Amino acid sequence: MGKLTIGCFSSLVGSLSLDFAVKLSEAAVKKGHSVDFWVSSNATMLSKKGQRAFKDYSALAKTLQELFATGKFQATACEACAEARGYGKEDTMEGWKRHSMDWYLASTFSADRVLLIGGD
Amino acid sequence: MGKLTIGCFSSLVGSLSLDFAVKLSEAAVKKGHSVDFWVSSNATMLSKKGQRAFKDYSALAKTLQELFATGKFQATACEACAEARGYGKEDTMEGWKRHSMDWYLASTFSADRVLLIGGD
Amino acid sequence: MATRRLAFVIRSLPYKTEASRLALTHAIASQTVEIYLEDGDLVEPVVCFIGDGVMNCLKNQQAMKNYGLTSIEQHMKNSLLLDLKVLICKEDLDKFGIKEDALIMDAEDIGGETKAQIVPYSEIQKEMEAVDHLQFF
Amino acid sequence: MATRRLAFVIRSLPYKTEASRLALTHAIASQTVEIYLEDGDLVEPVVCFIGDGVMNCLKNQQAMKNYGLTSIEQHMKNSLLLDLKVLICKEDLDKFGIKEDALIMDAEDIGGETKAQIVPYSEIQKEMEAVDHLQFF
Amino acid sequence: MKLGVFMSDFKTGSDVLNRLSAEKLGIILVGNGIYHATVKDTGKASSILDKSANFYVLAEDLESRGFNSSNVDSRVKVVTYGDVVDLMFNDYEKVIWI
Amino acid sequence: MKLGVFMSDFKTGSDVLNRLSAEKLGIILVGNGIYHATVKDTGKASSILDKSANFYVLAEDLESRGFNSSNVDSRVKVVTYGDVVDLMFNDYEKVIWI
Repeated sequence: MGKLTIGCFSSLVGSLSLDFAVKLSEAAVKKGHSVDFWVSSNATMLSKKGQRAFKDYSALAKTLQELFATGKFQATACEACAEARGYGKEDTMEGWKRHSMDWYLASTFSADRVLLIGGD
Repeated sequence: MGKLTIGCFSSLVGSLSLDFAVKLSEAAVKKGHSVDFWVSSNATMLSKKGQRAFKDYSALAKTLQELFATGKFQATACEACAEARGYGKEDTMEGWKRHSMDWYLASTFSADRVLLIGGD
Repeated sequence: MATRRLAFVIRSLPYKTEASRLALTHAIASQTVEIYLEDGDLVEPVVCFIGDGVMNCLKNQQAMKNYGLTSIEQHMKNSLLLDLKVLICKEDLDKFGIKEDALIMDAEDIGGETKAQIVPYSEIQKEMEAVDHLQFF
Repeated sequence: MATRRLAFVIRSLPYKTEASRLALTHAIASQTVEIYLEDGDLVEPVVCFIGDGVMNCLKNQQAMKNYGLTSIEQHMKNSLLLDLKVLICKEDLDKFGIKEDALIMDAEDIGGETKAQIVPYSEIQKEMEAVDHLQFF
Repeated sequence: MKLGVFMSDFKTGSDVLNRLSAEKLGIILVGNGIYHATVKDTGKASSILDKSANFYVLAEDLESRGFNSSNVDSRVKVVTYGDVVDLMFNDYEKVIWI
Repeated sequence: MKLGVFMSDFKTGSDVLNRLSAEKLGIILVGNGIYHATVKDTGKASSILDKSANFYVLAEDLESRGFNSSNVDSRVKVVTYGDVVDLMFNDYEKVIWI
């Protein structure tokens, strides 16, 4: 079984790229792989606590919680990117870590595959 | 002097379109026009309180405060779009209103010019 | 008593960005605009699909099944249910080889009476000239 | 003790999206990666500009003056100051008629010693084959 | 109609622009649209400049990307945000962003 | 190298794709990339399908946009998220997103 590191820089709603990244993570974990998930830039929105689920928007919080529960998935948001958007530590969804960008680079060191989803 | 209604659906950082919209508002107000400013979708990020100013990101809070102070500028964020992103009323920057989309439509009724900046 | 006409011209593909979804939800919001206006004043939208935007009008969009997301199809039907004027560019359909039976042309299944119209681009150009304000999504 | 090599291939225009900025800031973050790794282990980035991406390398970007925003130019210089390998595609420069003197080729003004290199696309292709992981921005 | 078009991208939108017709047409190059005014691809200027229209380019967006007025095609006039406001209110009745 | 490319757009990225060379190349159409598998523009299928590569299209993204496997070009295989994971780990050493 391998390790997949996903970097995602896309925005929460409006682009389905984040949905893709989360669904891909789900499929990889289901097959026994482990996944490191990094969000930067507008994708840090994914780590925001308290997103209200509307049917017009993709609501990914539940899937993320299920992924965290497997123990094979870790997710980290870029700290500066979050602060620039007014998300403090207290705004972060349970399970998420916040680090600087070197966390992502370090994660790629031991990754078997790296997928960078770059931009909207 | 006229009234300009701007609708902005772009994201905060990463696209400079929001910077464009705010600078255009500033220039219009400076010439004596009034501006209604509507943000929807990812652009609702602009109304978030507590954005930390980094030099790597456009920081528009100060300009917005100056615009509000002129009395010729009003800004409203799409309420559902904000809630979907986890921004409650208490997360809203001073001066901003939150309404549903009909506020924008109503604003266009009396506008001399409407500029919709649509998407990233 | 006045009516302002607003065009929502959709040229974007669905789902990659929120553009087409927002165009339709904002157009629909015209139905509740009177709470902000004087009695009898109205904002009347017309929705036009051109270029790649015609892909928004395809039937059988399974966004809810696959992503838990309301499809653009549903928003189209809501627009027709509320009697919005919806125009789809004929030349662009022809270019992509899309036939009328592949398109969301009505909202009969939810009780709508208004139909979408397939029109030449020149008709859409005329609408763009006739409206008070133009918006491209 | 091992080194993993990562390519950051930039094909996007600057400013419209954050893509090129993020590529450079993430590449630079390789310099502090050891806090997460075993002694002697390294992540080594190479930054390649291709296609429209070469526009990121133009001198005299006034983003700070006009938008209060660090320019991509500054990030390029920081990358060179930290001795990152930076490759710019020759064919794409030729296509756009951009000469070397219009480009950010060094960071001498801030004490850098490493220079950017203008290379044929075939060299960039070789880097893409040599690295452990590839990323396109 | 008198139509002002904000052109904000380099790679997309030309198809829309080509079909638009207006009695008076103004094209204001902003954001990454400024490359239409400054870049020659294999020696050829952007084909959108061949359209019958008045062309403008926003100075701030030009400068941010490393260009200045000496790089701008002679068919295009360099303008500021203030000028853009005047164009919108005085010269064009409708404005769109593509 | 064995390279897997996620193609996520319809209008951009072909220039990048055309230049890529790989001993083994897989192109996985996702998001709005699915139109390359389904749409003929004035009767002609997308030119990216002429590239020498293995082509895949993600079923979920196909269906969300109103298509199904009967609309897909015969050169393209319909796959699920699970299949994509296997392709990434078993068939390709490096993967990129454009």
